[in-house]
Amino acid sequence: MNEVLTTCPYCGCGCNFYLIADRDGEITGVIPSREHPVSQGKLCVKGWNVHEFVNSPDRLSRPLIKESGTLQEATWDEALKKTAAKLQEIIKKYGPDAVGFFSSAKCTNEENFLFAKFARAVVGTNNIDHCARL
Amino acid sequence: MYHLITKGLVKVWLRKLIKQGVLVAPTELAGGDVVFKEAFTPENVLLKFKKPLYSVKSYFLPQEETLFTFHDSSVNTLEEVYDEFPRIFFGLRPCDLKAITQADRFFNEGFQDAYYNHRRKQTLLMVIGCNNPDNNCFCHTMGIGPFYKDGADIFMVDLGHSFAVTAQTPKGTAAVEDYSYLFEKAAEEDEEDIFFEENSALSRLNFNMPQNIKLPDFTKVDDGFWEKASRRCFSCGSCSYVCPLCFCYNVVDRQNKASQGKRVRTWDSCVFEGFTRMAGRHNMFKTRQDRLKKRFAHKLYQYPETYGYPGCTGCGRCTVTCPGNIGMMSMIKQLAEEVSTDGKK
Amino acid sequence: MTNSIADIADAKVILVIGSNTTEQHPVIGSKIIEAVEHGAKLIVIDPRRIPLANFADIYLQPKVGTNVAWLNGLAHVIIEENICDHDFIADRTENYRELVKMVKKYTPQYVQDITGIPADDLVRAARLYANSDRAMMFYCMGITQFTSGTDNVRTCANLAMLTGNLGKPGTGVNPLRGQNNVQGACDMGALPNVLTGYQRLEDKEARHRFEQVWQVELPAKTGLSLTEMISNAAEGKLKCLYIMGENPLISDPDLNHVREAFEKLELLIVQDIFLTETASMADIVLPGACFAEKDGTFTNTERRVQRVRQAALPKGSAREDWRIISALACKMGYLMGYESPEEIMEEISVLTPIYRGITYHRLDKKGIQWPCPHEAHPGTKYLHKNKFSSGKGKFHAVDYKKPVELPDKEYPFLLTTGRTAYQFHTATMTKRVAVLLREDPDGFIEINAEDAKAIGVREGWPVEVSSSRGRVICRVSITDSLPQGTVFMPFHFAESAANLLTNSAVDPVAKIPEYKVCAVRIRGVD
Amino acid sequence: MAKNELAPKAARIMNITRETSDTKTFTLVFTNPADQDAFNYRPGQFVEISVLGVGEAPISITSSPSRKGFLELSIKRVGQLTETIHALSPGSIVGIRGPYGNGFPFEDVNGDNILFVAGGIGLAPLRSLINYVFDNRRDYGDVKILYGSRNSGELVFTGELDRWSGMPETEVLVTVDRGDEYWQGNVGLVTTLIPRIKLTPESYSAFVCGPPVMIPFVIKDLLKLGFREDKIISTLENYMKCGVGKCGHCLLGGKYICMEGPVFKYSQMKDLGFG
Repeated sequence: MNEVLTTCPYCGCGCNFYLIADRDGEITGVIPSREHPVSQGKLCVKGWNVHEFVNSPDRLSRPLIKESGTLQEATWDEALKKTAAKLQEIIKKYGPDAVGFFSSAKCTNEENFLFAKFARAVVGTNNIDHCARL
Repeated sequence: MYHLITKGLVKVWLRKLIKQGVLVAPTELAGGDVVFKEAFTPENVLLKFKKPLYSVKSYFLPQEETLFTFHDSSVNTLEEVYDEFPRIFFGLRPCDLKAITQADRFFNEGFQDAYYNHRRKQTLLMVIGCNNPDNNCFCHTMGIGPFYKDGADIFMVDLGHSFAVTAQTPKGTAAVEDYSYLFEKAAEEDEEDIFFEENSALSRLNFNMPQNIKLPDFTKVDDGFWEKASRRCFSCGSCSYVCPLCFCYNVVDRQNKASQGKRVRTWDSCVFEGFTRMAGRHNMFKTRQDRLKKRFAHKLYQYPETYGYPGCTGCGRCTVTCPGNIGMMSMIKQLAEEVSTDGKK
Repeated sequence: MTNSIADIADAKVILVIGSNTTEQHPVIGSKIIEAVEHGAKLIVIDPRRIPLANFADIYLQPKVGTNVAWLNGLAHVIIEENICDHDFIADRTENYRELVKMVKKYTPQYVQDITGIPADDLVRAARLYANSDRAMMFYCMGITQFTSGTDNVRTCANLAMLTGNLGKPGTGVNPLRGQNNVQGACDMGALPNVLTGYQRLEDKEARHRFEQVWQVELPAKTGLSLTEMISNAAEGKLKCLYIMGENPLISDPDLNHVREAFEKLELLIVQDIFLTETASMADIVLPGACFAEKDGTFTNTERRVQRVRQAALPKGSAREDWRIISALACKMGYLMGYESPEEIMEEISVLTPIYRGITYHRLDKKGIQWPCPHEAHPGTKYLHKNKFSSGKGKFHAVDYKKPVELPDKEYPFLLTTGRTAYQFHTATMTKRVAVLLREDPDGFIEINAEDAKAIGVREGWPVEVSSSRGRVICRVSITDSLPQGTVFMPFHFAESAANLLTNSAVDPVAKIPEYKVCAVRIRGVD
Repeated sequence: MAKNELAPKAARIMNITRETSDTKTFTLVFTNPADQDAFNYRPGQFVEISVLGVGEAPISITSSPSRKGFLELSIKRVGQLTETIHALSPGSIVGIRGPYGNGFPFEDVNGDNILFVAGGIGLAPLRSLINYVFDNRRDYGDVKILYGSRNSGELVFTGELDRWSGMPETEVLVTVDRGDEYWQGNVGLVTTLIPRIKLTPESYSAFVCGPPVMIPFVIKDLLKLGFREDKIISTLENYMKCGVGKCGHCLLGGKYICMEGPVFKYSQMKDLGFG
């Protein structure tokens, strides 16, 4: 068993808990952190059961590309190449402001930073927002 | 009869015992929290520690436990999964111990639960008398007390410089006798010290709650009491999750895209509305009030009828986790108060 | 939040507006209950009689969408009764006279007529809040999700400034963030008008610093907001959307409109951990990693930057989102050679004054609350200590405006939307947790018993709810927490998506949609 | 090979009878003959039926133990699991474990006249006992069967109802809550049938099964008629999960209904806080 201290992915309280990873590396449970300044040993029911969605069989595990109307599994190389090529094509044809980005309040700061950097520095648009208001 | 082992030698002893199984002992995690953690060396084991937020329940009834696996939904491929790891539990408190011995009864009376029994089969229970109860502790009112030791393989008392150790089962005796060179005999004054430690712990507990506290007749507690209490309930399940004596579970099947499936049982709680909801939404415990009443009735009234003692060890963990501050200790006090107000009426 | 969660224990008065705290921020709700137990006074103002109202000394039930009216009313009473903090107003604020002029007409009786809040109750609440030197205000989407959202927020701030309940422990204006890292996404400049740490795009110096570090010229023109992007897509002006970890096909207002807009796109890229309703529409789906499978940081509602730590590997060939973005940038010819999130955080601190002193090493167990301007700074427990970051605090004199769509003959009920205790946002995660799905398995509409009788439906019966934009079928749940004429629906459930009904009209400044008010009609179905 | 009782055993669906638009009766035989031989049950007991990967649910046995070699379950489509089971065809394998629960105390009513009152799918567990009684006809007195459902389309075992009404010393009355053009029989709740039967309550035992809303009304009427509290036998419809008294879902008044119930005399039900 390995217990990893981390921050809850649900609401903005920012409770901390330990995720319990078993010998196979699968996450099987949660231990609230009593020493954490916000949660102090408490968690809501969502936090208590947070490990379950992580292991859901519905999790995406391969890139998908739509081919004649249906999403087909693809390799990363195919998916990234295609994404890059299509993005470049649209930028070339319509300009960078024809591209928009929805960033995520579920992703980390680092990822939001990179996503914004991608929009601004790589594509060249300020069309970036996230669901702060939703 | 007690033997003494100096604190410096405890880890030497544990290092020997580890050869018989994984050590589960109080350990500090990265965030400063103490938990009963599995270890293959005794290096990080704490000899003095705050009560972990989890009891060792999760080693006997884990938050998620696979009952069996199967492939392609086929009953013929069904394979049971048992955890038969030998484990040495070090640093259990009397409340943890009582929970285990009660679990032994619960999982074997009527139907015998093979999963529990496999986990329990190869365990060594090393209990340390509790000489530092915290503000939420009240084991003394639940028929246990800080130095309760029934069912422990080995019972120990922290005497500062060393531990007084007594073996109570053949397994425990072997664990001491095999390494007798680590121990010396306890002197009479050591026994005095044990007595003294127990009494100071008890007086500390009496400060939390008087030992002779009386619960009112359950049928006389009116619904208003439960209604008021239920307003504070978030129906989050925290109380059940941390309770060493809550064994209710849910059963769910999981299957991945490759059709490999497993049936798991997971912790559940009687405070959830869905716990008793039937198809068609019929529910005998629809309101929070109904559920809270049922929970406390079971632990404080029906449990004693069935088992002769309450369904609570007085560990106080629910007081820490309940977001509505409905801890068992405060509920017992409030219930007790119902008696006195009743009396006035 | 201007203040910290730990401050709740210090507050003498707690004012909770438009936040179902015990269900949506349970751990904060728990601390409020604890504070009340220790003697703090609680005022709850919410159109739904939420569970926290049981603990309130004063509970006010305004009509939905009348926030500015009663907030101005509170200001009116505070000024009229002269229970404001004159020193604070004189030293720290500006535009007070404008406010006085504006709230003049918001007498308790006038407010009662608009909001339904009994005049006496309004006066009592104003006194309780104003007479305390430690009054802490919390609000949530019940303030912001209106076409008047910005006005609501500003009038909330007015109250705190009027009474000097700002810039010290146990006070403040404390919006509760609905998602774990809304705060962080804003901090990181995932917004159309600012760079990290709210550095404005127009700020040439700031922009220049980014250009230096990023080695590229940056666009200066403010971008489109989320709702604008959707309408631009519908108009065919926006050709491509790259969506990371969001599910607008459940979360956005007027879903039929959103779907039409997405259908017009030439390219829809979705990066997510599940095949969400949105991802199913995508041309390319990139599988990301969830919180448990990566390192990084989240910033909570009290500005606490905290570590996220990897406890498991991403599923199959899925990748951490930062790796995906880096790889894609490289394919596009821009080198992002990050080796770890820690390295990204180093760049963030260099570029972001409020994060300058933040390093992974310092975050360790308990995180740091920004602003944290240098490596020795302990972080900031509460903002605006001696002055506002922008100098003086400005009172905003705003007038009450009605919501855009109110009930009429055809659509006689006012629908307000929100969340339940057991599902989260678009339920992508929570519907895959057995106990949560069991507690809240399907969509429902909460209706007052009298209304239910009038419609001819009972507990559990199915009804059709429709607005001028769409219709859904869901189950009736009878409640006494709503007044007649107002109904409530959670928006989590794809099968009965409340956002098929909601109005996409937005606040002119914050661009936030009016999720909290639209007009619907309800009829029983077999 | 399964070692412990929580692991279901394989049973093959031999036959499927469609009772109503949402209820089907499944005939099952364990694939391992030894399992079939070892499977002994009482009327009123239930099994846990599994479709691995979907889940498990308790279903009362509707066949009578007096007819050996198979097992019948009537299953109403109410959720994901039952929907999956409904989609299965003969030959499919499901998992079965059990039997569980106490079953009806048919020995205690030996020699009594018997009144059966059923509502909707509640006839399924009673059918087990009814056929048991007919198969041991000499041990029991007169039999009266009252059965009601919401509408004529929801009546189950209609063929058998006809057969039963042709049995000696037996009266069968059927009603529906809401009549329609296809229905020419009684209309009204099942309680409206009670005054229409002639019986001497002191010589009768009553077995009552049906939806939770029905049971208290029927019991009330029977008590009014003069039935003894310990001669009214019903099932407590509480949510059950594991069947072995461990998971806690069915706990009521400190008792695990799946072990000590679900069949109780009314005199016992009262103590559990029912009615």
